[in-house]
Amino acid sequence: MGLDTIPIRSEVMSPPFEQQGIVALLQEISQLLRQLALSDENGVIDLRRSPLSPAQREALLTLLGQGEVSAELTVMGRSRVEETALAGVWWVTHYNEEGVVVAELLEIAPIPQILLSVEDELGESQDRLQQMIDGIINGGSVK
Amino acid sequence: MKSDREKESGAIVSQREETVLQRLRRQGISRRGFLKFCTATASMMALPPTMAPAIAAALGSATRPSVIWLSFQECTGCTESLTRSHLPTVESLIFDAISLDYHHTLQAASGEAAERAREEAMARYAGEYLLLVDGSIPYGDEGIYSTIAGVSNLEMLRQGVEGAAAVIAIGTCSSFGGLPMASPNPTGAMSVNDLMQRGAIQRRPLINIPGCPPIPAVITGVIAHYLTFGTIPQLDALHRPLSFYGDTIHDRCYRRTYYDQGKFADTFDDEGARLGWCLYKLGCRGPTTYNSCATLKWNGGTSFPIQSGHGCIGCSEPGFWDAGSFYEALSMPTAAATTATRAGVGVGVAAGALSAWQNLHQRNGARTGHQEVKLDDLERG
Amino acid sequence: MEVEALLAWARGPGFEWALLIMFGGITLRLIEIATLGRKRDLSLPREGKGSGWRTIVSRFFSFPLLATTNVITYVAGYIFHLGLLIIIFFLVPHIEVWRGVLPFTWGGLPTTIIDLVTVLTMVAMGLLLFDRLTHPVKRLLSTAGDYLAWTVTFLPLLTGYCTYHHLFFDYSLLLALHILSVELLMVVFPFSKLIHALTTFSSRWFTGEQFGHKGVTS
Amino acid sequence: MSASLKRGLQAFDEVIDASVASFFSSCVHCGLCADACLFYTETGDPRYTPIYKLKPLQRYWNQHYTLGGKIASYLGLTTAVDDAELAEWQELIYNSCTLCGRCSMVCPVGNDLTAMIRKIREGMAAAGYAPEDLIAAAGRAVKIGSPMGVRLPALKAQAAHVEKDSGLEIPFDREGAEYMLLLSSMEIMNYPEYLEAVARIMKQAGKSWTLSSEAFEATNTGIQIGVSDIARTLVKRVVDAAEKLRVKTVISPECGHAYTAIRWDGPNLIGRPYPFEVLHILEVLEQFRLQGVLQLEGSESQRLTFHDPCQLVRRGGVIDPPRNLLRMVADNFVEMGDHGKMNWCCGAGGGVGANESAAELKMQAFQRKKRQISELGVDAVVTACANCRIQLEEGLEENEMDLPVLGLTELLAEHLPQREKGERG
Repeated sequence: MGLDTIPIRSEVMSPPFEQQGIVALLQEISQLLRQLALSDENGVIDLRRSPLSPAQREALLTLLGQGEVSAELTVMGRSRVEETALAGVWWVTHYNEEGVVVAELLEIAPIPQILLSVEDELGESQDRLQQMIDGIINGGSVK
Repeated sequence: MKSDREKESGAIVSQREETVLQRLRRQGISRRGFLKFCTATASMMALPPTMAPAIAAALGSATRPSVIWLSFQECTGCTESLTRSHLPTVESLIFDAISLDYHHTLQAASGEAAERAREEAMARYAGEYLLLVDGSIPYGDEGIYSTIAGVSNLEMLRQGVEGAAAVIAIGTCSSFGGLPMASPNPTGAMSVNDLMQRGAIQRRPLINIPGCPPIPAVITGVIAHYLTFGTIPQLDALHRPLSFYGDTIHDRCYRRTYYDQGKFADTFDDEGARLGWCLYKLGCRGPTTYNSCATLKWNGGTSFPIQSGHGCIGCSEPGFWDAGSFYEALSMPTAAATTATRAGVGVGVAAGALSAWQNLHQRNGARTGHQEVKLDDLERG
Repeated sequence: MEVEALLAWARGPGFEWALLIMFGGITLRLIEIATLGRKRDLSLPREGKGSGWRTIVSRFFSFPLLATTNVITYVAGYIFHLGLLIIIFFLVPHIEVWRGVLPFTWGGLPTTIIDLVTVLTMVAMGLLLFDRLTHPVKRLLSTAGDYLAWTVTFLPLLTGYCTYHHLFFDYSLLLALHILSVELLMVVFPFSKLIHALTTFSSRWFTGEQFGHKGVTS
Repeated sequence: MSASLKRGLQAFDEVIDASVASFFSSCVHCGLCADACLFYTETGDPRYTPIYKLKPLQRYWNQHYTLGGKIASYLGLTTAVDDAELAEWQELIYNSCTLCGRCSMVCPVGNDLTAMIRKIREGMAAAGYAPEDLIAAAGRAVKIGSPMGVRLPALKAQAAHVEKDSGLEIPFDREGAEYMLLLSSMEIMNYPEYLEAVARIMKQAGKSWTLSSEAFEATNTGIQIGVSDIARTLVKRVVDAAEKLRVKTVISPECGHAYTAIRWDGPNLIGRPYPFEVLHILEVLEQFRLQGVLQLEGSESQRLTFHDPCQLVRRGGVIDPPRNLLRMVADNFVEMGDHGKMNWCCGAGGGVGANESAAELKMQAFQRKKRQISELGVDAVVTACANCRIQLEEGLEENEMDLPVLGLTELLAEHLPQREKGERG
């Protein structure tokens, strides 16, 4: 007997019903976008703290749509950053090394924090690059 | 954790002086990795996501505290819950960030060596270590019902609490008594808080993390909070961290809309059950149960009981074993209604017969003793 | 811990005591009434125009009979009685209570509708209380028993409403208070004017039979 | 033995039965009975609320016939019914209640309040708190045979007068007659036309009838004052006379309470059913109409309305006959508001009319009827109760409304074919 023979199915909710549940969330996004425009302050919404049903989550994904940018990070497991059809609204999903979601966020920012390179790292990069250059000048190849 | 198990006591010191960030960096974790870790931690701790930088800053400087874990009348389910969480996870990183100096299930050492390790840690970090307790403590008959290395649970707890900076009761048994305390409670089992209240052990800041078992992320979340801020989180009247136990399952349940619409499953295999309607009628304890199952979920965020079609049994609430059937609606009385009603009718018949006898005696007495009212009797004498 | 103990007591022993006292009281009161008996009417009855059974039904609709100065009593009275009926018998958690004590069950109404009905019922009861305090007739007639009956009827509505909306206290405590308030109502029921929920049927029957005997539909 | 609180309370004990217990248990103090009572609606005095008038009986019942009340009394938490309370309540129970029964029709929980007023009067009378005038009337009824003091010779004189006037025989003590006619003393004294009207109708219908020289008075002061023992004595006279004359039917006159007394209360007072039937004169006339033996001619063109006597409609069940009969002769009959079983009382029934201390209140109560009549703009008011008729006449006169008040039987008799007039029966 296969799983598909078990007569369990999810109720397909009518669009108005499932959309009702996410109106509050959409309003929060709108509020954070306004705040970003006014004060350059980034906003984050933790999707795991919002009790969304699978259908509501689907509805939210569909409503926000797919934007132009998507990025994949490999850091302590995978992370996906995807721009939604709304510029400045990013869907960020962090997975652990086993592929389990450990955080799911909507980030309202020009670019998500996790993609940015910061000053420390810039300095570090510069140092390492200088080392490379020095290595080449001082003879021998660089590993 | 393996390194913890195998380390010598000297190694404990040097590793403890490392900050959490240093330790993570040493493990090859980048700035992005650390940020991701902090974000996940904030999400797990139910903190606003904007707190991630604060967590990063705090963990950057925090050192690993010593943790002693004592197990009493328990089933090891709490430990299982923790260790079965997906390794390596963000939670496990938190666990990496502490120095677990005694846990008689997890440690390699056994027998007197193990007990010595506990005593050494207690002496060395007196007043600083975190004491984690799972299982309830038998209090009846001077606690003879459970001993470890000849020391009663009660005595071991008393010693452990003395030097603890704070106590975390893991699971329903240590938080509220749990199964061992269920009626008729033959061992006189008590929770840590009960013992503190009656002065059997000293009072220390106490955090209860009830659940049978508790959600692993909650255990690590509370520890992370302690590591991050050096304080215990905000608690409710039952010493539960508000960030995890602030809402009922019912409040955060994705099936709540069905409750409000009056759509309920009547049996576990009817149309309503298949459509995923509210399980209230099937005994769901969601409305009276304060926990995070509906948001944090179980098995790495896969699901939680209600999502898999079974009502909440309220395992993280006090006295849940004795609160009536798990399969009768919360509003349904646990009373023996028929017996009480019959008894009531019986009492009513007896009292009614007595009262009625007196009534009839008075009324019929007046009727038979009636003296004809004549004209002259209408004027007052 | 106390809250859970209170809830457990309310659902268990408390409910048992309330049932015992309520049914004991009802039995007592009905026996006291019934045993007094009534003399048979020896006059030749008129061919039937009305009867007790008919009056039991017809007095539910006494509204149109009077051009009344007492609008509040009629309108709020109907709303409050109907509201109580709907809330007690059609809120799903309440149906579960009935299922616990009756051998059969029935369907409920959406909770949001019950919520609205509860608000209406409470408003109606508020009006009735106001009327009782201000209308000269009702003020004169009112005794402590009337205010007691009002209070024990209102409390379950209020605590039920708070329980649903999680107002003031946490759910367990509210649920415990709600159940306790119902138990208070149950205990007071047989020994107050609330017994009219049962005796109104016998009263109407007596009157209906008496009027019907004379050929008058009442 | 004189009246006393003890005897009054004992009378309370006697009247309490299952219906009283049920009624008092059911009362929710909603106050709706006030709306049904013209003493409240016309004065606005909340003390005239029907259930309030019953307070002493309700308290007595609660203290002695409920376990809770018994315990409360035992603990001294209640105060017993005393003389002061009954004295205070006398006015409420006798002056402001005509036993009209309207409150019993509107009570949402179905309490028969009027029946309980009748019961509480038993205790009030036994305790010595009946109005002087009613006591005096009861005295005349028992001793003389009529509350107004009408003796047989007076009736005989009236009868002779009618015989002379109409040429019809007024039969007395005729054994085996089909009908025995009862009269009210008001009819004998104030409306002798009634006797003539009945004689003429009987003649036309060809029915045998008689008066009894031993029991011609139909009214029953015992019922009004609330003394069953006296009421029984008065009913017994009629029953004895009817049985002696072996009549088939006793006709109650155009009087309200006389009808309920003899028709509905009588068998219960004497403890057995009658071997004869009791009908109100209107029921008899209705039967004649249906049998076709009541032939009338001509009709009234004036605008008429009918005032329903409470004891006939609500408390008696005689609702349709007056209408059917009136339509035989009235082209222009209009119904009053709330007619039939929900009619408003004239304000003088239940002993109020005979009670001088209620004279002022009775006229206040009449305001309701006055408004009803003036709204209709009628030329005359017809009724079928001598007591109502007097109240209507007095009330209309006091309110300067120049309207005739007619007895229905007399009105019908006026439309008997003329040729029969003057013939000897």
